[in-house]
Amino acid sequence: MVGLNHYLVLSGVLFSIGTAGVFVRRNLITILLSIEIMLNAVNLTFVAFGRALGSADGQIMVFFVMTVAAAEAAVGLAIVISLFRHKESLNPDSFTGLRW
Amino acid sequence: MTPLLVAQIALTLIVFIALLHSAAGMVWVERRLAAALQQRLGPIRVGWQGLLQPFADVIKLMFKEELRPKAADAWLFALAPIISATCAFAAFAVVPFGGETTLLGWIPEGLRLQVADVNVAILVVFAIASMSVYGIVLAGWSSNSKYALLGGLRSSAQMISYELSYGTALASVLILGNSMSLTEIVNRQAGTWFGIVPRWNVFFLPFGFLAFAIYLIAGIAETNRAPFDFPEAEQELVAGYHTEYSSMSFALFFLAEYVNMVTVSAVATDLFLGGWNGPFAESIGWVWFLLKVGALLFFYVWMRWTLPRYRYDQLMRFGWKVLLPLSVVNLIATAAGVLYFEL
Amino acid sequence: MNALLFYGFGATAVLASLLVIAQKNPIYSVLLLIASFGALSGLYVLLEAPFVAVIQIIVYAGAIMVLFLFVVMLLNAPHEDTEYDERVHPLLRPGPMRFGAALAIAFGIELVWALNRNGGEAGPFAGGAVSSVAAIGRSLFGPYAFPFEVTSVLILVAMIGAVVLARKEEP
Amino acid sequence: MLLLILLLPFAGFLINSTQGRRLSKGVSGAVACGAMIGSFLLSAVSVWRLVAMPVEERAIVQTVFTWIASGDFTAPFTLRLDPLSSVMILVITGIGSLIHIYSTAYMHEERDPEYARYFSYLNLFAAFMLTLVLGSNFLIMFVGWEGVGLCSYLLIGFWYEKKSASDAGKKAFIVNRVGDFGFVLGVFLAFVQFGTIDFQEIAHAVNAMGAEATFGTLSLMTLLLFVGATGKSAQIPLYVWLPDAMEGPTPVSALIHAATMVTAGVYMIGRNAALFSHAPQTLEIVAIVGAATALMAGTIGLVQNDIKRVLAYSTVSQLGYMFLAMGVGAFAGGIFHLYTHAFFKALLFLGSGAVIHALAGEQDLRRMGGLKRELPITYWTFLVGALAIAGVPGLAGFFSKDEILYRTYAAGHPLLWTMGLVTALLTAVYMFRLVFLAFHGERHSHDHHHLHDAPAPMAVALIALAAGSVVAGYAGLPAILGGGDWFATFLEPSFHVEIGHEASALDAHGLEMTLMVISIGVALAGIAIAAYFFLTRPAAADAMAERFAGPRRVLSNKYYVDEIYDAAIVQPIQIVSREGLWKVVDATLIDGTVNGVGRLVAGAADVIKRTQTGSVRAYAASLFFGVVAVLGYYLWQ
Repeated sequence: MVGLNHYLVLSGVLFSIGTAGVFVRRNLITILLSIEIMLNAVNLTFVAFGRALGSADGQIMVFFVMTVAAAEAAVGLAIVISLFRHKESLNPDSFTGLRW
Repeated sequence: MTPLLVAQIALTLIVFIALLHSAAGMVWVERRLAAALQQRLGPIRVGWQGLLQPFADVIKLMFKEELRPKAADAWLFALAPIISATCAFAAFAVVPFGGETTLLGWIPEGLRLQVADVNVAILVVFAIASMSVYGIVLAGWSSNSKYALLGGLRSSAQMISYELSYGTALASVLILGNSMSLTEIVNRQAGTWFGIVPRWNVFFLPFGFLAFAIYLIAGIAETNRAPFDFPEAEQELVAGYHTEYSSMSFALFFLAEYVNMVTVSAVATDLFLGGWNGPFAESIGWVWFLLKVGALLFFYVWMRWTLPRYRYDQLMRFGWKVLLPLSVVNLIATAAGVLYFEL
Repeated sequence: MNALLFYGFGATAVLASLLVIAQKNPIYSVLLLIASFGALSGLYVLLEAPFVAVIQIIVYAGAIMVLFLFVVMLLNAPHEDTEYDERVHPLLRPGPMRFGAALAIAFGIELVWALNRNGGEAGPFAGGAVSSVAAIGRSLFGPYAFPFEVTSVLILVAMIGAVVLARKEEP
Repeated sequence: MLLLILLLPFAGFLINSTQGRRLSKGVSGAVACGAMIGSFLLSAVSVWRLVAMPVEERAIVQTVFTWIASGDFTAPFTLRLDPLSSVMILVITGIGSLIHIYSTAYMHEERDPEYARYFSYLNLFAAFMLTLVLGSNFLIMFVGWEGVGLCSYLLIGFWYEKKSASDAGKKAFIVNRVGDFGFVLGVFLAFVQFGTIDFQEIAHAVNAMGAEATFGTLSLMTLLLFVGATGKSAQIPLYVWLPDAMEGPTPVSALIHAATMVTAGVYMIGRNAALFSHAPQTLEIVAIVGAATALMAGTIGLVQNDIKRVLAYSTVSQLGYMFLAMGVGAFAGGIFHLYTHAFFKALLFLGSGAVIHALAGEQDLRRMGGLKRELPITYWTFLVGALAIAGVPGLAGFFSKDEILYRTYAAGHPLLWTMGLVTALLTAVYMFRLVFLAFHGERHSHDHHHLHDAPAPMAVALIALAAGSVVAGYAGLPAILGGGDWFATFLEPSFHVEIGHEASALDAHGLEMTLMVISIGVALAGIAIAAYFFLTRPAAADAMAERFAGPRRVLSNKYYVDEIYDAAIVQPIQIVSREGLWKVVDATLIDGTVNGVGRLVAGAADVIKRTQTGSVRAYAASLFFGVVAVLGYYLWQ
């Protein structure tokens, strides 16, 4: 039977995939997408725990996470656009001019 | 196989086929009506009164060559019309179009005239509507043509903008209906006020009517119909996002547009016009439903051939600065009204 | 039935997510991510949270992902630059980046290890689920009213920030 | 109800300040006037209801909300209408309405947005002034107190493009700050002493105590409050802003700097009559300051040539009277004078405004003259005002001024009485000098061929105020003239004075009569002197000026007070700020510290920056490495 642990393992795998995506991709948009994967993995654990504990709190946390994700996507993409205007590139490693 | 299951499957098939034919029918209706409005005859040669014209069109489209621009993205180019059509059909699945019936005692449990009964039906409609943006955007992008791309970008901006008002108008009805299930919302609209005025949400003045107006306007924009048909504005963009499409994939877009119209009208009927409520609703409720949907569809066509197209900036300004504030105010006022009168 | 659906949706989600980070073309990444979200939405239905499932589609697939798609189409820079710039910092060579990927894998293993070490609750869910929208709404506007209101401010700030950032410089 | 009284003008302010740019003059003027008149009607109804109550219970209290509740300290937003505040709101809204009406004509040459801005300030002022008088505790009063100060600043500097006007506004604001500082300290002390800032509770608490024999806490508290009053009500030493405030539009001078705001200090003392009457030392000071201010301002007023400045010094002088009354414990007398003064001083200002309006901005008395024929309405109403302020029997000023002088004498202050009497003489002289110079004699300037008398809205206000100046005094007709002193009786419950302070009601009708005759004589003498010097024998005036050139120069320069303040306060502060605070403390110490810290960080960063790649992913990787390591460590255990 499928139980809490199954969902948690699935979530862990998704989170790791997201993390790996942040490191291996060299495209700002894909990196943002990877972050969305990580957020969704966390959402899954919230809902799963909420189901296991019989409480609505897990689902409510998901709404908050979604709000934050929406805000993050909006601001992140706006930054991506203005970066792209400057350098015609989406490679995060081409924006190192602020390091010192 | 219980009779209920058989009936359910049959119902699903009937709805699917009916939707297909409604699209064909709408093409004929639209062309004849447009002709009437412009004082000409329209298609009358194929079949009686030109009734077979849509089928002739379909046959013609089927035999045309399937063209694809060389630089197009093959996968997405093929996927886009499928998404469009799928979303159009899927949304109708949760729309109820009649009360419970036993089919003359054949099904004792009672059959709901609805493909799928979901308790968050309104949200499902909304979710699927929001997914249908992808069909158009991908079609526009994958064609690798500037007209198509512009059409796709325009339409996605337009649909996202009007989705807000659309959703807010829906929320007003949620408050009035106190439920997310379309069936329950319809059931609450049974009966009359003062014995004459039906208890339809649209007559719940002024909130219901305002919500209805907002819903219709946003719905027209959502389905990319005139006067908001920017994605395919012929004069500017050749044919917008489906410029590069031909043959059956073009037909799918066409189909999606008309099915979307039907879905929006059907949802509007359920939400605002009392669904299948009317005299003798127990036996012929679905007839009332069809009549109301038909009236809304007529309104759609009428609008298209009466009003000129807006300019794009006007469209955006109207959506964000007029419609959205209005719908938000209406939502708040509805909530306040419901609280105050303890409805 | 439920188990079958779980494995189906789970596999879809994992596969789609893997492909998201394996794609070179961001458009495909976005579309695959939508597929992944669809699978997650199915999982939410299995977890008896239909409201979250629908909201997942409306908000993530219907709004956030459209935004991504929009930006990808707007920038029209589908392929990431793979050529390697010699002048970059020593720490930025591909080697260290592979190290990052290895870290991610190690982290996944650790998580699974941690879950299994404590035995975990392998059994099915015991208690009842809260799936009614009314209950969620009551929670959201009751004990969570303040955070809820704060998120509206957050969204407003994000919106203004996005407009300011993405605006073209006026000459 | 009470809340509505002050919300109406506030609504007018909101409309005119936010929508004023889009409104035409007619609309914004109508909004402002409508708000004020509505407020006046509401006030009248409220007062009517108040009067209908039995005497002991005369108070309408409305608690709007609890504003501050912190520990022992609570400050509810409570409005309280009692006899004292009812007089005030009637004066504010009544005269305020007339001045609003007057302004619609007076300000008509402004551009539309400016016009709306003017009315928005005026309405805001009314709202704050009503807050001040209706507030039931010090904090609410302070809100109004500061608010009217703000509006005063805004309106004095209304023509902000004129340097002198914006300077005058700043001067008023800064001088008021000095007073407000004292006021706030007084309030703090009151809270420390009584544990409350509610007027009623303080009055009850203080009535349980005896009068302070020596200079103690109560005296200090009241003295600090009085410092606030000197700032707001232009008394020595903080009166210097009021004459400069005449840079504002004339109706503003009439409303704010004559009729209402400047009387806030008097009102405040009246409101805390119980407190003040328990601090006889302070009362002594109040009386002396009041008398000295009255005399000093009167002498300065004699030689001013600007029509509005004469009136300004006259205002300062009359305020001095009110404080004199407060100081000798004649609280009702002071408020009575406040009330009559509001009528005739507003009238005089509006009359002078009509003159200025007719002469297209000319304010110099020496260039006026002979206006009597051209401006009949203005002349006759102005004359009524001048007679009233001079103390001619039968008019408003006579009753109130006489009451104050009598009470001063009765309280055993013959010296102060003499000063008051001299001031009364001076008042008559300078007022009629003004009348004769402006309205009689020959026309000096012939630039204006067609002088227009006051247009309808201005005429209405002038006539209404003139009527008020005639009849207002009969509300407090003293007993010996067959009246019942109703005004004082009506006000008495508001003062809560439960100390045998003014029990000096020596049955001295004969004395009162004598004093009355003396002051009538003085008033008539003053008018006669003015007539002699400025009407019949102008040459004699020049001769006098020649003979007393020294004192005259001192008076023309207002006793050099501005110069003394500049040398004693402004310059030292500037020098200390520039040489000490800026060059030493700021430039060397603070900047040095800040720059030193900055340099230290920069130096350290120069070393550490080598590890920075500038790549987000590298940073994320290092962060994530930590996560994996920590998690791994705990799992290992």
